[in-house]
Amino acid sequence: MWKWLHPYAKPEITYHFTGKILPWFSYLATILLSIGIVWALLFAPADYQQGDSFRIFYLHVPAASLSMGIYVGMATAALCSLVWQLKLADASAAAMAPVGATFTLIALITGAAWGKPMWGTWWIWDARLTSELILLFLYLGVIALHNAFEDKTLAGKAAAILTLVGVINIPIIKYSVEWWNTLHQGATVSKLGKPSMTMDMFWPFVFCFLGFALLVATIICIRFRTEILARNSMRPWVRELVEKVEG
Amino acid sequence: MNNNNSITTINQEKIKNNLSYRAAFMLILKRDITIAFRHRDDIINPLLFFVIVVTLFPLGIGPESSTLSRIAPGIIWVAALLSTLLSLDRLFKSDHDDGSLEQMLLSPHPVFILVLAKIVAHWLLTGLPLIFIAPLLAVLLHLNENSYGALMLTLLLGTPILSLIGAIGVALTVGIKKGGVLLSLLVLPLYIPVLIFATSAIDTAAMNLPFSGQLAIIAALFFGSLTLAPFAVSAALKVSTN
Amino acid sequence: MNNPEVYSPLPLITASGLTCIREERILFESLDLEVKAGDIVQIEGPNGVGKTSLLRILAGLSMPYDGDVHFQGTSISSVRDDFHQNLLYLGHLPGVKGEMTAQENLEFNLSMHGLNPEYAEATLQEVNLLGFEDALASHLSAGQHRRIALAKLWQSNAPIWILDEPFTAIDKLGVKKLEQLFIDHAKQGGCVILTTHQDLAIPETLLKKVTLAYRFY
Amino acid sequence: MQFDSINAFFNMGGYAFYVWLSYGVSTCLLVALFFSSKANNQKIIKKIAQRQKRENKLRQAAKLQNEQNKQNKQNKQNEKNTITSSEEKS
Repeated sequence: MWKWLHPYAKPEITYHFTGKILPWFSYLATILLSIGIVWALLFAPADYQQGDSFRIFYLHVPAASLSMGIYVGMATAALCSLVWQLKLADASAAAMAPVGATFTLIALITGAAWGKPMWGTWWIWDARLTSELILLFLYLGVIALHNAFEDKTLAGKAAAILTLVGVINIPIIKYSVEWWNTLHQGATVSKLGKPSMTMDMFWPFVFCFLGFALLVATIICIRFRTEILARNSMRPWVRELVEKVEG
Repeated sequence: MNNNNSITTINQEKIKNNLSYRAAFMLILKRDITIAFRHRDDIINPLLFFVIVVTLFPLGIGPESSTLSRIAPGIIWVAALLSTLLSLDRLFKSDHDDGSLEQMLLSPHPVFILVLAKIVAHWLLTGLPLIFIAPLLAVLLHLNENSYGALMLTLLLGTPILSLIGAIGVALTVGIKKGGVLLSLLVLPLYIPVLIFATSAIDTAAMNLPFSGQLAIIAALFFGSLTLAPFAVSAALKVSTN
Repeated sequence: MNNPEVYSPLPLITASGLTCIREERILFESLDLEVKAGDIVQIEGPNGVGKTSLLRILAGLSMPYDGDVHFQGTSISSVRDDFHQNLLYLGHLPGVKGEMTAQENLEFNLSMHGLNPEYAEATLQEVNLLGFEDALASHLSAGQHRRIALAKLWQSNAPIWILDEPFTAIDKLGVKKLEQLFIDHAKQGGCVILTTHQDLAIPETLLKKVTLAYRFY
Repeated sequence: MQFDSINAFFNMGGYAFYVWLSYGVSTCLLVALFFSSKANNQKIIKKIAQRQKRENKLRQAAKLQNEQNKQNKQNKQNEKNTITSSEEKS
């Protein structure tokens, strides 16, 4: 089982493999994103209730779901690193953390900007925005732990443990924030619900989502290759590579 | 005294360790408590911090008893959170500095039992005094009469969770020089569910409604972290003493 | 001295292909080591070359970059409790709590390893800490802290001893006594792995030397 | 095209500030993230190259060093045998 995956455990092969797929990711990302954004801004219909402020939806929802997705990706990398002692998994987790944090930040800012015209205040303690904020703290905790250790392998293992502890707590936090929100607020505040999606709203959303997903893949690839170099800087293959590049 | 007779002949049969898990647990617990009582300030400081933080709020927010009693549960619980965080550093720091943490990791007993003993010792020294002093502070904040029971119950079930989850954060940052600030960033987000359910339990108790639902959830969180946290802590300790 | 028991056939500790990397510098690479019952292994090398890291990897305290350590043929990660039952590790830090007296410290150490705490008093005399039994460890000197840690050697029945510079802050007489203890321990089927800068008065038959050297790249 | 004119597009049905704020901030954050990752990549490569140069220098110095003491071992050697040969002659 998984025999085909074994060669990729060696950092050198993974480094060159990611080098090959990186340009593909970046071209696809630019194409899909430009189509999606142009479609969302120019051609998608305005919402009958929220008017044109609805266009932030094409930014907010992909960012929010990607921030969740990246955390789950980081948790699987953490699991591989702790269970099978895969050093590359640590490198990938270290690569994903800042990207996830940036997308959580984007989700928060766009959420607040979208909420302002509807509820009149910038920050609203809506259940999803609050759990997004806590997710940002979890990300910052993982990044801070990665940078706190000098020895990279130690940093990887410690951050892997924290990510796993975090991923267990995310559903608990989401549930408790939902409970807390309904208890204190009551359901008076109209939820930031997804309005019924007509087809001509759905397609730009799909393009935007795929575009952002591929952009995430591109940036993670770049950071992943940097992490591989940083962690294997004493290996001969890295020395030749650097010699070739730097001369 | 020649030293040969005390060394039994060593050959390949392994000498079974006659110390049972319970004895090892009690051994570490007794040692930690005697050490803590040898220099008291480790116990007194977090308590004083708790009292001072709680007295700051009325000075900041104003003395009207109506507002105070409405926000009293939140203040007491946030202060309890912060004072546990303050006292968590003591859990592994001194052992890490004088080498007994290494000896503990190398002992024949499974590490999570020894770690559980240290966390229980920490809870007895910081969590329990917190519970005794909380009603006095509740009086300061004009807490509603019929929510004292809820306050005590939520603290009784909640403070062990704070010690257990905090121990994970402290085990991760014990190897780092300036780990204190990082500890709060790692651990506070994980405390949020306990805070939410505890304060909502006390609020519902104030309205004379049954708060057993929230209490059941806190108990579930407690038993969950009681079983899972020691494993995470022993894994984290193995990483930070690497 | 009773007749030497038949030594365990399997080597006590084998390390295969150990690589250790600290701050992006390779300390040692694919290092093999086999320690059988009755061996005393001295690990030599200038300081900062990775002697302590090697000892910590052998004791299972730290993970090597790759390669594995076996206790009697099986990897230590699978027989962790068994391995630690038969291991005594003494690092740079003595592991002595300042708030407890010398005797309490030793009693705690002995009972943690499943030994009888009553021996604590007698063993303290062995390391000439006579009269310091009930002195708080914080009032004792660093050398005395080391001797409290070393006292475990007299009581321990663990066959494998891994000692990191056991002779630091120990006077001439103490060194002689310890060397004799190592020889007796090796003769009875145990093994000692230690690092020290002094040359050991230990017969060549027992002693094995492993030297680690600086690597430039 | 949903908007009949360019400034209607910029006006975004009255929500111009919020829509352009969120799009602007998101693009800035993403661009910053992208280029900081790229810069990080270059920094690591430079650091490794620099460390390599230092190590080569170190190795050269070490080689030079033991050539020297091989040298002065030789000339001590031949000084000795010149002295011994001069004694035989005299």
